[in-house]
Amino acid sequence: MSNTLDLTKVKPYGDTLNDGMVQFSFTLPVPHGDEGKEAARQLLLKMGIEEPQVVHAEDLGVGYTMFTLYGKCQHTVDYTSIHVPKVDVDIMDKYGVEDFIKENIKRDIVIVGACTGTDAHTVGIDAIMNMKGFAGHYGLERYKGIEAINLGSQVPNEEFIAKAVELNADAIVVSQVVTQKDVHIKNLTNLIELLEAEGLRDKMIVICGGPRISHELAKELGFDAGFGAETYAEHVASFVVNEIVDKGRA
Amino acid sequence: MSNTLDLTKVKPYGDTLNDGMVQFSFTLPVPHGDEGKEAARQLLLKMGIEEPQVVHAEDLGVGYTMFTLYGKCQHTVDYTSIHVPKVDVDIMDKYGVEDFIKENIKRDIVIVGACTGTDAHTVGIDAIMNMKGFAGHYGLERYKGIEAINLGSQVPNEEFIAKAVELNADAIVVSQVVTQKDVHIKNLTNLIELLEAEGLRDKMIVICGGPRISHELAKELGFDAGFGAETYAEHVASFVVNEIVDKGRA
Amino acid sequence: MNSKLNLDFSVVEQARNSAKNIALDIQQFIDKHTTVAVERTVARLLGVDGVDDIERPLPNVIVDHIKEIGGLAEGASYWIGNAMIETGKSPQEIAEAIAAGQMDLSKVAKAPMADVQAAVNKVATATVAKIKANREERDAYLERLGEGPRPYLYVIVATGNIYEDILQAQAAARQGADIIAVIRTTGQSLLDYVPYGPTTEGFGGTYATQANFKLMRKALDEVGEEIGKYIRLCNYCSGLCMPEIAAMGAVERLDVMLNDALYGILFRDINMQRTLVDQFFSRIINGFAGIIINTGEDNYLTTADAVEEAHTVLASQFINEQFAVLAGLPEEQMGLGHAFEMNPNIEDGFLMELAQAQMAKEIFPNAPLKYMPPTKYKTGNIFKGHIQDALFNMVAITTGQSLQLLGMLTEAIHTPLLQDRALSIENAKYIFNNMRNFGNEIEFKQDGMIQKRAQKVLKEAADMLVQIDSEGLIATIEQGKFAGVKRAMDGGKGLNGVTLKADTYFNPFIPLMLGGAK
Amino acid sequence: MNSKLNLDFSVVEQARNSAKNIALDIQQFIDKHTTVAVERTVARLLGVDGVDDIERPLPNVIVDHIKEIGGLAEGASYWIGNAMIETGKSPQEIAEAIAAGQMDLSKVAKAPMADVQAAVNKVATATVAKIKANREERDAYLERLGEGPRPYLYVIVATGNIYEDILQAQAAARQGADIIAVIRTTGQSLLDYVPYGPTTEGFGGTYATQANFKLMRKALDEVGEEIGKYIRLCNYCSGLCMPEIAAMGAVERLDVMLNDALYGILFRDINMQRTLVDQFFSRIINGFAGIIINTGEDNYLTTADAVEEAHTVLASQFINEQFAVLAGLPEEQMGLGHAFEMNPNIEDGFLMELAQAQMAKEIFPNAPLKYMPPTKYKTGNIFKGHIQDALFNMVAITTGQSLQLLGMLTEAIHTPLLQDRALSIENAKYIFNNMRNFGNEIEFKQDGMIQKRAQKVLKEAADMLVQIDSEGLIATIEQGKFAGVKRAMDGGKGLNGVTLKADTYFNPFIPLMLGGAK
Ligand code: B12
Ligand code: B12
Ligand SMILES: Cc1ncc(COP(=O)(O)O)c(C=O)c1O
Ligand SMILES: Cc1ncc(COP(=O)(O)O)c(C=O)c1O
Repeated sequence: MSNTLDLTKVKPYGDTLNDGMVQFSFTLPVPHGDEGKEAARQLLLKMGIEEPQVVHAEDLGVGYTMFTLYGKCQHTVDYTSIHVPKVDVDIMDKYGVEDFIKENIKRDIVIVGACTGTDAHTVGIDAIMNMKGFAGHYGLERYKGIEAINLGSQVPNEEFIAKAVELNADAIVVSQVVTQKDVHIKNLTNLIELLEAEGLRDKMIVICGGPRISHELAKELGFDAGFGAETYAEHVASFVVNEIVDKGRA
Repeated sequence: MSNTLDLTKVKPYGDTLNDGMVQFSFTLPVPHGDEGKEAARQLLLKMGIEEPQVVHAEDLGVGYTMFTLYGKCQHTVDYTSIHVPKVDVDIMDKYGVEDFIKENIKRDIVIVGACTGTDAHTVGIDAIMNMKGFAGHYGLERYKGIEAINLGSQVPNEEFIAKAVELNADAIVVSQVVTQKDVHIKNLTNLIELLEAEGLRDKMIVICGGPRISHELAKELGFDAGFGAETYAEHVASFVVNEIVDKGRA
Repeated sequence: MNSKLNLDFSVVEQARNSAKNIALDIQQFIDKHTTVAVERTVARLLGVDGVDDIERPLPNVIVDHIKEIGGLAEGASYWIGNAMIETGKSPQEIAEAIAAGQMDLSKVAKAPMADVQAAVNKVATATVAKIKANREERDAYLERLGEGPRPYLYVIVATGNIYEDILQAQAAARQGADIIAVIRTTGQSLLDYVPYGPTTEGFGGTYATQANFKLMRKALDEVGEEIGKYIRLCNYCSGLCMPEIAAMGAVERLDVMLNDALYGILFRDINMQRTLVDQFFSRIINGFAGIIINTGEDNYLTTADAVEEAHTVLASQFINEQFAVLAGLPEEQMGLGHAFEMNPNIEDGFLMELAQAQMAKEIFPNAPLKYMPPTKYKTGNIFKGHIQDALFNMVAITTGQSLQLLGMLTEAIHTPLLQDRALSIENAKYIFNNMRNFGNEIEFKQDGMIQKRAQKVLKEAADMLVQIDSEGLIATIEQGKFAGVKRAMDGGKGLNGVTLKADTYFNPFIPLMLGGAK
Repeated sequence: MNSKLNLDFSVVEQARNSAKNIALDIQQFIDKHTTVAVERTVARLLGVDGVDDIERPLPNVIVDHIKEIGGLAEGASYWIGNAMIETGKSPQEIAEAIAAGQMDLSKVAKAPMADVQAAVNKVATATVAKIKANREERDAYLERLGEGPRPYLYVIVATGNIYEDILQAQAAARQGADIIAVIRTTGQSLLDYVPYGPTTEGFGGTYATQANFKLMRKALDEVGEEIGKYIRLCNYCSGLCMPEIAAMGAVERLDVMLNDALYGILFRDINMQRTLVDQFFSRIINGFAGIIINTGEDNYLTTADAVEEAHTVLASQFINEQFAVLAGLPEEQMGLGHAFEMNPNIEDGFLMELAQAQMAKEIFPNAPLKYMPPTKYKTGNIFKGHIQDALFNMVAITTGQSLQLLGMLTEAIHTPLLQDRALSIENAKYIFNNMRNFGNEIEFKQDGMIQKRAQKVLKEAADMLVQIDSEGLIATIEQGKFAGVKRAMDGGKGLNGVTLKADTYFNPFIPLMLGGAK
């Protein structure tokens, strides 16, 4: 029989348990040639990879070389001890959320959303906020008991906050898609700082989302929750209504 | 201006010097989910990769998950100190080799080749040995002054050696293409052991080749030289004729 | 014309006519207005450049000043020309004097209009000659070095740092690229000025500045000499500085410019009045400079569905064509945009896409169509992404596209790494060569899925154009019929930069450049 | 038939006739001979299985013994049948007794021939019934669970360890594979016996043993139930144990078997007399068991050039077809092999490949063609490799291939990792779905490159067959006309296992199985 799997010592699997097989691809700023290949191999050795094998090397035309390698990873991970922070709430569907509001909040709640900073990728926030929703999941606009206002794209943080105050928002939800040079981190941090400076941070639920956002990252940055790929309106709604009740803001 | 490149501290290049960017792809024997992604990230952290990012995770249907990640390698390699052992001979073309033999060896030399063990991949050895050659480079059979005998595929080491002795070979050249479970290492090691046992090792030049063979590996295994991808007949011929002279066997 | 799709060309004709009416209707509005961006462009073309000590570009300084004194309706040409006569200073010196607070144009004595025009015309003629020389220089390069076969391999660089961009651009050229586009940083399209000098800090792109244009042009000329092929340079003249960047590009010999008011309206929420007026002047410049424009219809399918909304792309192309015609831009420079944004999970989706791409080619046979890669349905699965791009390349070579904006396997992840671009170029070279004559060697089944798809999209586009013609373009946009995005006549950014022209308004560059070099 | 390639079917007819003559010529030789492998197969089918205490398979023990006593010409059936009558033992008991040195068949008294035949036939009939039941079980599965659409997604597992293979096979089935082939370890084809029991140590493949067949069959039946689709199992009956493995496969309900004497001759240097005789019996078994055979013409292009030598593939397919016909194997089970081995750097290479694949389909319309992926021009560039496979998948769906042996992006590197196979299945599913009806929707230009290429290859193949017909197949192989490999009539491995049949020779399975289940 095959070796048995030890989840406390998980290794990559190529075609045999614990063979450690990993594929790598990268470019080094060195010329194409045997020395370049050796440099690529050495880099893998430093990563703790045994039997590194350069399977492809290609001159990129500016004295740099692209490599593909395979090698056997010697590190292991203890899968049993992994704990990933997750948005800790039971996800209700649209009707569930609507009933919850009727029963536990007993008033319309206000959620203001935008794609802030220089980011103009509205498809994500629209997916959450707009009537139409996304992939068959209606957006917040269509929820009874929720007033959802989507400010669209490239909204400066100051304007965003002003609007939230004006509308008396229970929750503000921000989308960030562009992440190059960590521009999203800067922008999200700035939002929290502004809220804190104006003494608003604890008055509303603050949420962010986007394809490179995780709940963990969001918490680190001072948000109440973060949502990544494959989020739908019901996830956000379930979280918001529960928070409103938990924080006694019903 | 761009940072300047320090060849003693080379790092992978994504789109900015020293950003360290590397692409990884591997499978872990753990289920698809957030914990699996975290396991993949942790593995990269152990490799010394900063900001590991899971960009794709896919359930493989047996409780295993395939991942693609990007991350920033923190290791550097000193390119200036790399020295790769290479076959140290000036490569002559066919005519050069033929003249060399006429002038310095003054007799026909005999080279016996085969694809040994269970390996049946003859295209490589044929490329080196046969008339036709490969990619426009004639094979050894066509060289004046070289008698080239290609024994073909799946030749047992014992038979191979016996034939070499019978033909009074100056050099024997072996091809190994199948490398799964290091079967080539076992087979090549066995060849050297047999030669040594019979006291033949120092009587002939022993060479191996194949897509996963390097000169370095060949030397480690006790061969005189090893040739990898993109080898042609003239490489082998240049090496053999020089060795014959250097070792005083002309 | 022999249609492989069996298209009814009378429907094409009718659609073109509707589009012409639509464009003429807007042109009436355009002709009556000018904008701060148009006037800054005039200032630039008259030689105003540089920044003041708080980094404000002098073209802004001078036009803001004109606006303050309530003189925008007369146009920058008038005010600058007048001051030239009265002070003997050059336009640049005038701008510097204003920046230093040493000149107030409203205080300058008024010279006779004819003298003002003559003075301005003299400077303008010199600038126009320079642009014409650039155009001739390009022709000479093309003559001497030649160019790659079509579809051109068109790749972007987007590091944010012009020097890294240069490295990447030169690498791409050596790998086989024909066109290098330097993507702009996020947000630049909403800046109401053009930043100055070489820049090294952008997000998702590099600032479009004249210095950056010059640096990249030089780098591409060098690598082009080396590899024996003219390498085209592309940038973006859309957004609030549309005509200014067109002017900068004309001066620095760019070859391709993204240029589309509709894109700015829909995707950057730029005010429609503002950007339609800006677009007219920018296209005159592009047309004269021999620059191929790229329109942005491909973007529609990043928000709308490629099956349901394909006809909106075609309708918009017809309109963009007519706007280009009115600005004197020849067909050979109309890089109308479309895109391979079909959901890869659709059964026979490839056939539909092939039909649409072939349709675009048959309807705009002389236009160097810009074909955009799959982006929306790219995922982090880079291996699948690479195949999506291969299918895209197949459609392009099969249907004879012109400007092939290469897809990147990492589209859903990051702006292209050096190696991503290399793989992408390799992908296109492989497919283009291995399938070179495939399009010539196949025919589509009479009344089959492919023919019917194209016929249907054409019909829907023609119908849509009839309706736009009756309702007006503005109402159509207000209803969200393009890309599912609604924009109001008075909404969006930049409206306050729009002014009715005075009777005495003049812009010497329009007569000098409209309709190309004579 | 309506040819998209405008093929001249009279040329096809003529080629088929030449091939028939060629096969009949060889069949004369075949009919006169038997081999150790054929006789071991008879022993197996009569129920002999297991190994002795030095791990020698009992079928070898008994046949080696028969050979030693000079009785091979009479056939194993005779000796076993005779001993059954005289000793009352079962074939298995007889084999065990021989292994234990307790029986010498030459010493057993001779029963009348009619009795011997009757005794053997009784056992044989039971085995044949079992095989027939397997065939019916397969049909029942197909009826109940159904199967994937063609082209079937056919993938290999090759870990060397049957248990890892099972994991990988089940994963592949869940990902969408239709056929799982367990590749054999290197070297097994040259073993003159079939190893015994479950095995975990192979190189580049896993031993083909009956236990391994059984384990994998069970695993695939399980996963098939779960996903609601019958998963076919494939292995290799070529090499020195060709008919034995066919028998094992028939008993364990394999569905597909690589099976080709020409392959063994050319690529494994197996003696041609030996393997042609073996092949005949193996095909009778495969035919009866409802097993699709796969021939090995694809391999020619791994050593010979796909442009220059395409006609040799076609010529060999014609011959293989006729060999199959003579063994009673129906067209629906003739998985003739061909391959996408065109150099990817050839301009319009795709068109040539498309022509060749379409040609194969039109010439063998009822045969479930096995189409092999690019292997020879795969490199360590896995990204490019993935696109090569995408083009291969395109050709397959466009030309209606049946058994699509999926290419692996890592072909030039290692036997497939779990993830390589997953990506490969994803590749095929994407292309097959997205281009499902492409082939139906396009036509090839009259007398264009595609049509002409196919016509040329057909013509060359027909000419080659005429010449083979006049020179004989053996001389053709001796001249190296297939795959550039020369093999002599008396060269290669296994010749000493071939014997002329005696007049009294009989093999009950030939009459019982030839021409399928009646
Ligand atoms: C469509 C698109 C555009 C369109 C945007 C149209 C529009 N109105 O949104 C256009 C063409 C205008 C565009 C322009 C640009 N783009 Co763009 N674009 C994309 C593309 C192809 C798809 C994005 C998308 O719509 N995804 C679909 C939605 C539904 O997914 P999503 O955003 O992840 O949202 C889901 C979750 O993340 C989550 N979510 C998202 N937000 C929120 C918020 C909350 C509160 C919650 C709870 C959940 C949530 O829920 C959503 C539904 O499940 C991506 C590439 C790709 N395939 O991902 C590039 C991409 C995002 N773009 C990119 C770039 C760089 C640009 C430009 C900056 C390029 C340039 N310099 O010109 C410009 C400028 C845009 C700007 N200023 O921001 C990069 C970003 C690189 C990076 N990581 O930084 C990408 C990755 C492409 C690339 N490889 O270069 N783009
Ligand atoms: C063609 C081929 C075959 C043909 C071989 C035909 C023949 N007569 O050679 C056939 C179809 C028969 C075959 C069968 C198998 N193959 Co095979 N095959 C290949 C393939 C597609 C190409 C190899 C090739 O011809 N390369 C071209 C030659 C010119 O290159 P080369 O061998 O590297 O030689 C050059 C250099 O290396 C060097 N060189 C080589 N030898 C020597 C010797 C000397 C002395 C010198 C100086 C230089 C030198 O010079 C040559 C010219 O530059 C590769 C995949 C690939 N694309 O690489 C798989 C591959 C090699 N095969 C493989 C396998 C596993 C098999 C099988 C074992 C599968 C099976 N279980 O059935 C069988 C059995 C073969 C056996 N017993 O060995 C694996 C090996 C995996 C591994 N790393 O272990 C590969 C990589 C495919 C894969 N991914 O699974 N194969
Ligand atoms: C016409 C046009 N302009 C500009 C852009 C780029 O966006 P930005 O205006 O933010 O630079 C695009 C993007 O694809 C476009 O199509
Ligand atoms: C007909 C045939 N038999 C067998 C094989 C496999 O090789 P081996 O005989 O070494 O198992 C192949 C390989 O592709 C083949 O085509």
